[in-house]
Amino acid sequence: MTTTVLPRVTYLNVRTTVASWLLTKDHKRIGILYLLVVSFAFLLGGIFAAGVRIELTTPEGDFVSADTYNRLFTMHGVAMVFFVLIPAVPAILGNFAMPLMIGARDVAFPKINLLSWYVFVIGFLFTLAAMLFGGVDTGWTFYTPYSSQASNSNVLLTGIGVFIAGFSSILTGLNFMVTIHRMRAPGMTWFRLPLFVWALYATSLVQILGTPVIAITVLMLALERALGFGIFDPRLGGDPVLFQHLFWFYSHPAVYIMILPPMGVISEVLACFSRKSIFGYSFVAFSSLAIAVFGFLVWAHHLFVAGISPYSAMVFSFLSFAVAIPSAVKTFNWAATLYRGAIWWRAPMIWVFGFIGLFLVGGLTGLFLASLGLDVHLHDTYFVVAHFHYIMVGGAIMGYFAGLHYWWPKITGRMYSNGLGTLAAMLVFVGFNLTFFPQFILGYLGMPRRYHAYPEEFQVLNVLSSAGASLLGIGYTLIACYLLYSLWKGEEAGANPWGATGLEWKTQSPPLPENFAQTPIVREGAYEYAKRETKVA
Amino acid sequence: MAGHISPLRTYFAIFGALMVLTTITVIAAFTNLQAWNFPVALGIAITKATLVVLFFMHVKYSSRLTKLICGTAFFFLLILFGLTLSDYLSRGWFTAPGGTAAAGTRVTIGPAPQPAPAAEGRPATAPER
Amino acid sequence: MVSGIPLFPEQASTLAPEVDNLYFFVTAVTAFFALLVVVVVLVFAVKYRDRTGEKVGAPIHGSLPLELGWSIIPFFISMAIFAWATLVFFHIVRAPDQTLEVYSTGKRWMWRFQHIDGQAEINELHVPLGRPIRVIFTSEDVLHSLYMPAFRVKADAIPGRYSSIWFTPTQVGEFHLFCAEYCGTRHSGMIGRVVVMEPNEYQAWLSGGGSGMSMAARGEQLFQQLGCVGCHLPDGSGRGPSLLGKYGIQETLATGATVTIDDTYVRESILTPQMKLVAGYGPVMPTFQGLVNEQGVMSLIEYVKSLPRTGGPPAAAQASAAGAPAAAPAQGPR
Amino acid sequence: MPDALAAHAEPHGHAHHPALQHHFQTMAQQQEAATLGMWVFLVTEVMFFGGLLMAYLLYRVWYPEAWSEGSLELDIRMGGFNTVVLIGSSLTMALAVRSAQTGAPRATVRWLLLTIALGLTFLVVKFFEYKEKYDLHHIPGPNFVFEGPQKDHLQIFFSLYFGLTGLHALHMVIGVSLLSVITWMAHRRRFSPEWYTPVEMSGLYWHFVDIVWIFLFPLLYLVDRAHQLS
Ligand code: HEA
Ligand code: HEA
Ligand code: HEC
Ligand code: CUA
Ligand SMILES: [Cu+2]
Repeated sequence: MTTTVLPRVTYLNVRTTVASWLLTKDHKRIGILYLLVVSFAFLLGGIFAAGVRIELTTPEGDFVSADTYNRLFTMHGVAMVFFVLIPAVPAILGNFAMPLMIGARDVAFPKINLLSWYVFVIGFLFTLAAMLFGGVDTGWTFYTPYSSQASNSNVLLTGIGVFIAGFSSILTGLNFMVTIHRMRAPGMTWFRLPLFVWALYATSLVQILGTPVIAITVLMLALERALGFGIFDPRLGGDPVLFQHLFWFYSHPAVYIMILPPMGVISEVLACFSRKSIFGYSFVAFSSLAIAVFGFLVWAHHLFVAGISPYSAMVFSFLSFAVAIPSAVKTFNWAATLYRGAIWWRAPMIWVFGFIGLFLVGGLTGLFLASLGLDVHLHDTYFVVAHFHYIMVGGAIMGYFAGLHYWWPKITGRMYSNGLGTLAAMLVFVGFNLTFFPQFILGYLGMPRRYHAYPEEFQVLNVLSSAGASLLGIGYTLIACYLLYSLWKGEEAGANPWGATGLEWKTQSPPLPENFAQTPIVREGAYEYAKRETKVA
Repeated sequence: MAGHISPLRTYFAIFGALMVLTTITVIAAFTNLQAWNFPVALGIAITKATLVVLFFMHVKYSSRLTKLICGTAFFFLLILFGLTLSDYLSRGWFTAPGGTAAAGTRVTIGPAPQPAPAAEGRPATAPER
Repeated sequence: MVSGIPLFPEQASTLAPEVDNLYFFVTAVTAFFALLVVVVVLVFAVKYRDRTGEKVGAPIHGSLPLELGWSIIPFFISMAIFAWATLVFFHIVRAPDQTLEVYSTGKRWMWRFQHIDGQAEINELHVPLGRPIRVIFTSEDVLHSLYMPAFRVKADAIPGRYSSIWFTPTQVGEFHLFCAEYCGTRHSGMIGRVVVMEPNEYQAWLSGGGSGMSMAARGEQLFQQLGCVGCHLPDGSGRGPSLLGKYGIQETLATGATVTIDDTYVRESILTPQMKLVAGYGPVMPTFQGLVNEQGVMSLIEYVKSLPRTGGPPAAAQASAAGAPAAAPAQGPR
Repeated sequence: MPDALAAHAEPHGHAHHPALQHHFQTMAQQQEAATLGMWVFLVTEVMFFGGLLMAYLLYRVWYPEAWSEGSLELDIRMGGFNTVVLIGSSLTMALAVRSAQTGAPRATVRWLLLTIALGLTFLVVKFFEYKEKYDLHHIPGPNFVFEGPQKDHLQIFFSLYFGLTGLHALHMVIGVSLLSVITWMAHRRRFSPEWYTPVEMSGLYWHFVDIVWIFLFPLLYLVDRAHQLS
């Protein structure tokens, strides 16, 4: 079952020319292509974040000018949201692992898969160009009329970039949905699917239904800015708040594009390292779908003080609470999964523990924001900033790293240092809390977000936050170091180093170009650890 | 490959029906139906679209999944329209005692035209495009 | 904690304790759940730790009662939060009847406040202690948001329409006033202070500065200068309807719809009069766009508000209720 | 999954259709995947138009006068003619698919060519409509000209008119190009009753574009004509 020598032919070494990579239709290689671009975007976003945090160590705006600061956080948000978190888990880990997990030879449309990478890169290049030629300063939310009339930064170029990258996301979603429907191996019924696949399915639903709306919205914004259309122009009687409705119709569900796949990763890793079936499999599976669908009903909770009708606000608040329930179900099921498990503390699992703690805080503070009476005070303060970083960095990025650490041996055929992996997870956890917990306090004190300079009494907390950010930076750099090192000096991993179930562990590491020598036939559910002696290679 | 093959008759019949409906919708547009003009026009358009979907696009003979997907598109479109309008149409309801709207509410709803004025005589707000 | 690190904002309005109580409640509930999950996870992780990686876990697949329990209980708890939060919210958005009104416009990057007695100030707002204040505001360019953390109130300023916030200060002192909606370069400089004063000091302050002309008076002046008075005769015999006592009532439009005559409507009537015609009148009223600025519009609104229901001279604005020196009594249209 | 035994699955066993891609097991699987993919794509298209339609809906509710005035500015004869043309092209497209299904390549090519011709007719008419608007300075933007109190709102109307019809026309252009390729393939006898997926897929796309127009016509050209007449 396991090979201890690196296999001869793998998807990595069948062909090694640059062209063979750039023209590949292999989902595994495309996953790696995404990994490269996304890591670069993450580095870039991190550098912008560093700029933000340095500026905020002092109350005066003395490190960079106000205009530069505004560009920094905008580009940070744009890079992190559209070019890191939305593609991170689905396009990197999903692309790599999902076809393996369902026993398919590839995704349904390999050419479209490659195309979506190119589309993504082109979108990214536009955005990069916008950044190089002076940046954007609208905030990642592009609110009109500022973005359409007042801003004199590269809104158009960035908008085009986001528009194009959106199509990449749509194509990936489409591809995954069809793949999951049509490419499952014989015997792989819906309720034998690994939960990561369920999560990706739910994600692709959101990508398909939501992303086109942001595309058209950005297009309208572009027409307004470039040609003087008047759809959101208050001087013509247009409603700037309509832009916000359309923007959040996508962007709220988009936060679930960011969190659902990491949630799926968590289910995989948790099951593997507790040596147990996930508690309440079908509830966890359906809660993904529920989140995807209900996620479309709550968008105006970003608009509570933006001038919408209070009655409508009430409806959206109610629905926001409702959408928290499926997340609650997931959380409790994860906790219950640990009960009477055989918990093996390996690096991926440590990331999972971190995820649970931080996602919890992030999700629960979402309830503060969903509460109408509190959101009036908290809206557009650092409380919101802390909320979404807890979910997006503490939750989603941690989940992404859990997955990367989990599948790394499969992707590369090499092991990294477990000790360093654990250390990095703990560094990031501590650094993270130090960075973002003070921001909850700042937020309740009333410090508005997107502020280049702030009243003096907020300084101490901001300094703490900046200190934490440096720790965070060290943690991430550490990951990059030992993972890169493992490529070169890492031990050979073998087909199944974690003793995991799941088809992806059935094939060699790194897998064959065509995934499986023979199409697998599936006879049981995804996490049947109990039925067998786990053997760790 | 076994796709459903409809008789030619069906296609021409559907085409005929579409033409008739087009004529009806034009006639209806020139008839004063009070508040009903818009719903009627929309109703006819939906009927026409349904015919195209069912027969030209063969959904009538397609799998449940295909039907489900068509339904999904329609459903989420309604969510977009419905929930957004839930804001716009209820903005007028909220009126504080004393007759003034609070918290940024627009005042009226319904058939009344809703101009949003724009002050021109304001100092220095030329957009810097 | 180290002294000097603020952890909690001042409570300086009647709304603040309401919001804070809610905040404590939500904090308690969520802390409970957070601790519950964290403790459970940690206990299991330690208790069932397996250092070899070779054992397998117990064959447990789930439990329907548990699933139902942990969906339904959180649901009801979150509904409790929802209900409470919504109550508080409606207190925040629904102003009481008798408020002292202050008009404001936001523009990049300052706030201009206009008291009905005529004083205008920039990035500063003086208000008396213990009276409900309502700030009615709009924006002249992009979105802004008027935010006073100590009072726990905030609303976006949107070009083309009026928003409002209200609060009753309960503490004398100076408080932050922020722009909370990103509006460009000096967004973080669009800040100021709210000065809450004892009522008598406030009176002194009011009489101290300013043009000495109340907004209603200024509005009346404009009403004359712009020639409104030529059409809007008090007895309704002019080309336009009489505006006496019109504010706050329902008006029937030519389209058959009704509107409440409020700030936004009066504003629209002045700037885009042809858009909503009053039943029985032709589209003769010219637009005053470009002839009157935001402050002027607000003054005109204040003037229309001050017009009494019956003939006679208008009650000298609500300002007198504040004990303010009666504004120069504004005359009704001749 | 311990018992993930290797399937027999002789993927490259007996002779299979040349169009079968290597990662699919059977033609049926490949065909189902393509159909599903196309439908899902159409869902994204629906949502894409949905954003603009939402804006349309809001301003129609807010500014009914401007909407009826704007609608009167549009040429109902051209719009009506185009409606007939486009529905006709949907018919010819459906017949093209049918010919492909029944293995009649010559008929397929003929129907496809007719469809393309009708599509082009639509675009030409659309061009003249746009030109007229251009001459009247009804293109939204700084040079927008319109007499009357509703000017500003009419600009919004025309923004949405151009947004919606422009996007639709773009889809037509893409559709015509797509059909040209398909026609060429049909001409080369690439399709058979066993495999005509591309014809069917472009058919779905074409019908979708037709449906969009079925909505745009009454929404843009037929607003409230009756009330304005009286
Ligand atoms: C991955 C991203 C992500 C995720 C998953 C979420 C999840 C949630 N978010 Fe968040 N949110 C953002 C990213 C995210 N958010 C971003 C980026 C912004 C700001 C955008 C900007 O303005 O720039 C934002 C802003 C934001 C706002 C607007 C704030 C404002 O601007 O005024 C609101 C308001 O309701 C909100 C609510 C919620 C809620 C209720 C959830 C829920 O889904 C959370 C559900 C999870 C839990 C509740 C935890 C687990 C449950 C339990 C342990 C059981 C106990 C539960 C109960 C008692 C109910 N979020
Ligand atoms: C995925 C989303 C994401 C992520 C990961 C982050 C990460 C971080 N964010 Fe960000 N943030 C946003 C999304 C995100 N943020 C969004 C959407 C906004 C709102 C923008 C707006 O208002 O418009 C925002 C705004 C925002 C603000 C508020 C600015 C303001 O309102 O004025 C602040 C302030 O502290 C901040 C800080 C940080 C910090 C310190 C990190 C740190 O976690 C970053 C740490 C990372 C590094 C330092 C990079 C170093 C990494 C390496 C060296 C490894 C290289 C790796 C490889 C090559 C494999 N962010
Ligand atoms: C040429 C005549 C004329 C002038 C000058 C004029 N108005 Fe009017 N006004 C009208 C007419 C006619 C109407 C009713 C039709 C309509 O709503 O436009 C009206 C309506 C109004 C209304 C709505 C009243 C209601 O009952 O709903 C307000 C408020 C108003 N005008 C304020 C003003 C102000 C303020 C000015 C000066 C800045 C002004 N008008 C100047 C003719 C005029
Ligand atoms: Cu004004 Cu921010
Ligand atoms: Cu949200």
